Amino acid sequence: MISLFYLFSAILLVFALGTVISTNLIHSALLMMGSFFAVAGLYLLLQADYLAMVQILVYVGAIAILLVFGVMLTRKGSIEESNLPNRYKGIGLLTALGLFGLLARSIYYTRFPAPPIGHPTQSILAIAQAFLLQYFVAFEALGILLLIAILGAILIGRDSK
Amino acid sequence: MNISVVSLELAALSIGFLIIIFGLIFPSFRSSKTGGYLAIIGLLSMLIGSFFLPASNTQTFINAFYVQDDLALFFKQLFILAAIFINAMSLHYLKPYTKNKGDYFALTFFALTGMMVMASAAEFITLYIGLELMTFTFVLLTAYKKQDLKSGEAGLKYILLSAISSGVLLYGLSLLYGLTGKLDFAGISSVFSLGATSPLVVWAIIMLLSGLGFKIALVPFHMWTPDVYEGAPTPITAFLAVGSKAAGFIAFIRVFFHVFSVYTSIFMPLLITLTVLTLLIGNLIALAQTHLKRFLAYSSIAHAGYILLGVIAYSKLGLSAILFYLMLYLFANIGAFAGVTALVINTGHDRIADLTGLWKRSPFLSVIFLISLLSLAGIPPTAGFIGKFYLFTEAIHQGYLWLAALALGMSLVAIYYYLMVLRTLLSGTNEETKSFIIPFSLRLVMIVSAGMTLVIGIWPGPFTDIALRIAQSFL
Amino acid sequence: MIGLSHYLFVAAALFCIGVYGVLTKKNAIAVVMGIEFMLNAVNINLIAFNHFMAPNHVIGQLFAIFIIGVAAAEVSLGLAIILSLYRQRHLVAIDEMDILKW
Amino acid sequence: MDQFAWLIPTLPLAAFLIIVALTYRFKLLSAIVATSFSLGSLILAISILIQKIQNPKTTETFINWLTITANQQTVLTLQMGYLIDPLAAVMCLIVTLIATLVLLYSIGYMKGDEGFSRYFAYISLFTFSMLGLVISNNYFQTFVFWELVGLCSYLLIGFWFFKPEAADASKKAFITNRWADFGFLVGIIGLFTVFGSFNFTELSAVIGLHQNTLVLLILGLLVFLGPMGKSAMFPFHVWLPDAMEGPTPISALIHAATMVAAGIYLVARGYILFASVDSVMIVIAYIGGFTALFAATIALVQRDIKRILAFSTLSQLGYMMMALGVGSMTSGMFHLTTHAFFKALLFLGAGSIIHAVHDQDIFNMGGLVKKMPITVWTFVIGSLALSGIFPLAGFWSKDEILTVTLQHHFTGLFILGTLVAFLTAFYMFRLIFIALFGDKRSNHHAHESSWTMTLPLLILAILSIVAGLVNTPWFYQWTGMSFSTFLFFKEPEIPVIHWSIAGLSSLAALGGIFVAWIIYAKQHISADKLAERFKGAHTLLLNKYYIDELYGWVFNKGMIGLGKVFNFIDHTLIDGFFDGTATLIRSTGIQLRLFQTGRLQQYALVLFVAIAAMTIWGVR
Repeated sequence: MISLFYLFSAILLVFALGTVISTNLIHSALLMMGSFFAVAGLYLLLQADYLAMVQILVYVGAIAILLVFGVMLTRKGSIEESNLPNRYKGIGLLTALGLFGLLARSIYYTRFPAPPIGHPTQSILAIAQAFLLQYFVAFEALGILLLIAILGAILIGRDSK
Repeated sequence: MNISVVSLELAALSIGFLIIIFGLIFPSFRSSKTGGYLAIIGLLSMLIGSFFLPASNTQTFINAFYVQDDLALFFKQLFILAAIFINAMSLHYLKPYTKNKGDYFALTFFALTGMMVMASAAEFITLYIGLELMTFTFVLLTAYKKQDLKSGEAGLKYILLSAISSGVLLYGLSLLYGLTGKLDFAGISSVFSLGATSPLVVWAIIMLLSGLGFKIALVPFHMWTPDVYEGAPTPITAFLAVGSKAAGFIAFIRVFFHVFSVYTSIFMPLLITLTVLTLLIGNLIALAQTHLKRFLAYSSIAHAGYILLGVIAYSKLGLSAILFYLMLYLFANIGAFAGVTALVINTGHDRIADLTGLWKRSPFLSVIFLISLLSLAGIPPTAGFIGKFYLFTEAIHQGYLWLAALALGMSLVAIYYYLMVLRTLLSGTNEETKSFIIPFSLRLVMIVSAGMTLVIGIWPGPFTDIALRIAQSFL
Repeated sequence: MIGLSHYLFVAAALFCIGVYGVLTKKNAIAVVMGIEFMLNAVNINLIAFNHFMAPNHVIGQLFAIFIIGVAAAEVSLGLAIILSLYRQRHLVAIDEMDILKW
Repeated sequence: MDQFAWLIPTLPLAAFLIIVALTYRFKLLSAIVATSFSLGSLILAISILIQKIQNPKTTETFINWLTITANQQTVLTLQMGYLIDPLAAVMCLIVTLIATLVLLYSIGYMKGDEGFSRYFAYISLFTFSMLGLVISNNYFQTFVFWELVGLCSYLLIGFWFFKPEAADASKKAFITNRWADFGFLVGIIGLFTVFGSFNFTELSAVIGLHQNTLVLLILGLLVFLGPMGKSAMFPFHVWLPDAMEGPTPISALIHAATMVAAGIYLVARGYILFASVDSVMIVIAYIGGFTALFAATIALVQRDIKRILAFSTLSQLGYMMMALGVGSMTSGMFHLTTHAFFKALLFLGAGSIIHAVHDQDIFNMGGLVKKMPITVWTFVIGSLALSGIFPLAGFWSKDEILTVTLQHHFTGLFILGTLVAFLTAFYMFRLIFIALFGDKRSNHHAHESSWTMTLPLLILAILSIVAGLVNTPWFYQWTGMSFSTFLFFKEPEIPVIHWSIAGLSSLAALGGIFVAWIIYAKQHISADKLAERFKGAHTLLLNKYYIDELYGWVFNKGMIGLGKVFNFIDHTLIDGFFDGTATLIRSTGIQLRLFQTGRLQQYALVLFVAIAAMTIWGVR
């Protein structure tokens, strides 16, 4: 368990770092896919099997692929230099590091109460019930939101000429 | 299960889908204004119907995660009202930009649904989804003028920045969930009331402040506003300034008056600092604007600052002052943006300089601008004066004399720039002497909004009563 | 023993990597990638909290699914706009998109 | 009659609405509506005044315009109502009278202007706002109408908006006033927070118990900022001279009865607030005195006829404020009343002259006395009244002020007041000798104006002669009452004449006229009626060339030099301060604006940096 956690975490962070550092957008996209797999691995360790599956299906299967398509469709100039940093490289790094330092410090000093005793619920069934009972409005709204996204992609993405 | 709680949302969705389906069946429907008329009629009947809806804290849908209390109903009516105005403004505005009007009108309904979900949400997941529904629809509407470079750029800025900000908001929410194990407002606040402050609570508060502050254009999370307001189609800018901001405020009110009520000592200094910044930056930069919509964007940022005085006062009267101010802010802003729409329809531009000599060309439009801008500036007998007076009095009453004095001082700066616009409008002559053609629907919007601005200004009693009743039922 | 804090640290690191990507990448698509990292960090947080702090219900996981759904919509809409802008102005570097300013 | 008091402001409002809604296209009809409605108000005001004279009891009626109740407890009540006491009755009369005359005058003056109907609508609205302020029974209503007065003056000063100077002047007037109103509003909200009411009557009952407390000192000074702005006290006076850009009848209205009178009126209305703290009164007195001297010296060196009159108004307002500050409400209000008549007369006369000559520079006029006798001679009457020549109106009110300053042991202010009386006479007769008499200095075709313009001049001239008599011992003996037994603070005073003071002030005024004659008239008119007139004084001075030289030296090096210095201070420092603040704020705005670079990632960067900063501050 412990070694798995470190393995997944290491893959995740290294790949994510690679994604943002690489100057080749294709490499970035592929590294990002890898990191999404690692996230799914972490979910498995946390006994969220369903989430791990959704993660791979949606993030790796849809989002990452969509982004790769985006990369292909908007190609301009050399792909080797398709993902250059902008003028905020230094201050951006500083901000990100500072934010991490502050967050990490806060997490470190937070004493979480002992977890309540309880049995992990059987996720899929419980999730389905929550979806359709307690969170019905949110669920429906999410549906409309996805519809809007499709509509928008058609309305805006379609070549008007 | 209580259907009446979601009846307005259902109605909005049905009309929206109806317009889309009509557009699919009859292609000519999409290019005609019929969809707009259908939308306005539908919205009007929703508005009338909404007054017959039962509203109390016990009106919940399935469980306590979705409530229709007085506050929610009030905001929903505000959103519907704004949507009516926006659709009426759009009827003639859209003509040069797109052949596809039908979907535009339908989209306003989805944005409306998003706002209404936000108004009723008593739990963070629903709130978040409502917020994103609203945002995405607005992105789409912002980028609707496809041939316009500004429109697309505004759309991109809006979606990326709001995604970043909702990333921050979500991180805050995840911390909130981790600290309490709950996501509903009542549950979280009951856990918080047991005590125990950890550094992560502060993080959660700050991240929520920035995520919701983004929607109400709180400095320093305001930077998207001028750009998006300028790029978006003018009626949509009005909807953003009025609807989206009010939706941000309902979330703000619920979260800070309810969820974090035990942590006032933590968030109040932050909120006061941000309010001061908002007042300063909003008003000072507005001075230097040359573009009418950007100018109104900064003015709306400044107004968020004034309204926040009510949150800082943190009392029933403060809340009722906020609600009252949102009402008059709606009418004043709609009046101003309807004026901009008329200007764009007639001249194709919307710089402040384009107003030169307007008095000669269209006295009617000038009077509308005069009333609306004076209300935004807070000069009697317009509604803005009494709204500001109410807010400032309550802030002073709660011991924030210096803050009220600052806000008052900044509203003087504000008067300077509103007068600058009015000066341009009243003075000078334009070589173009063709008088303005203002379509009937737009004219009606202007008359109603300017009329209401004067009515609230001269006879505010009934409106403050409404605001106070709602504030009392909430707190 | 791997505790809650370990996951939180990983999530925080991932969040900040996302922030770095958002702030420093020229290409709009790379910025979208950064945002996805931020959202993933939130999801890790939620599921870790769900597992360690409140195992007897699934709200955290549920929220994560909602976020994934929203993220998918976001990417599609964002990419549509990026494509449309690319066709209009033939550029994807977002720091060159500054018609709207001042 | 009192129950109809609300009609006094309502009639002009009705006129405004009728003009806007119905008669906008029919120019003459608009003018008739405005004038007749204003006349209606005037008749009402007169009858109310008569009734008050018979029975000076205060009547107050109000409705609760806005009540905010939380938990069965009223937390904020805003009233709208009227309070009719001698003060309000007198003020109503002045405002309606001047407004009616100005409206009548404007029919001729504005003939042919394309904004004719708009002009009459604005004036009606302006009169409505001023009257609403006058009859107000609480600070809140006063503030609302106060702002409306400001707004109307913005519209009126900027009536010819197509002239950029007019637009700038109107903006300046409005903004300067707003700075002062800032203090005023904070002050009245403060009064409400401390004492729980906006109502004058309720407040005066409570304030009396808190004499000389710090809180009253602060609130009194804050509230006083409002009158300082409206009545153009130093250093808020910058807007008034610039406000000359509007049509001249507007200036008459603003300078005589509305706008600037509002400040004096408010000090009188809220007198208990100021009078209960000694140091506030001293501040008021000295600001008034300084403004009087400051403006009078600047008036010495002006060339524009309207600007001279404007600075003269400033100076006289300073006089009134000084009178209020030394503790005599009666004399301040008395001077306000008489001043209203002759200042309106002077402005309308100046309007008539400008109308004829089409120029405002006094050195381009001259030789008008034959061409337009009514205008010129009424103007002279006005000037004599303003200078305080016996027995015209100004003599009595000015004398009253000088007397009370001495009685309340403000010897410095007394000397200053006498000096100002001298200067006033000097600059007014400088104007008269240069502009009205003397040779024709430019190619103008002056002619007398039509009867609608000269009739108001005649009426005002008569009033300028007789109005002062209402506060004389003779009038008191004859009728058993006088101005000072009718309108007073605390106790009525029976008018008496202090001949020594009267003699001194008359001497100062005559001296001023004489010096002006020596310097400006003597060189141009060799044998004129005026020389005859001053023959007595003339022969008294044996060595007249020596006196000439001495006066010339004192004047050129002394007073006029001081005038130039003050003019410089006014233009460069004070104007510079107000404009400079505006420029500073504006350039800050322009700098800040550049921060919005349009680059999306910069916006995101600001967001994250802000979060980091907030957590550094928040997480401890």
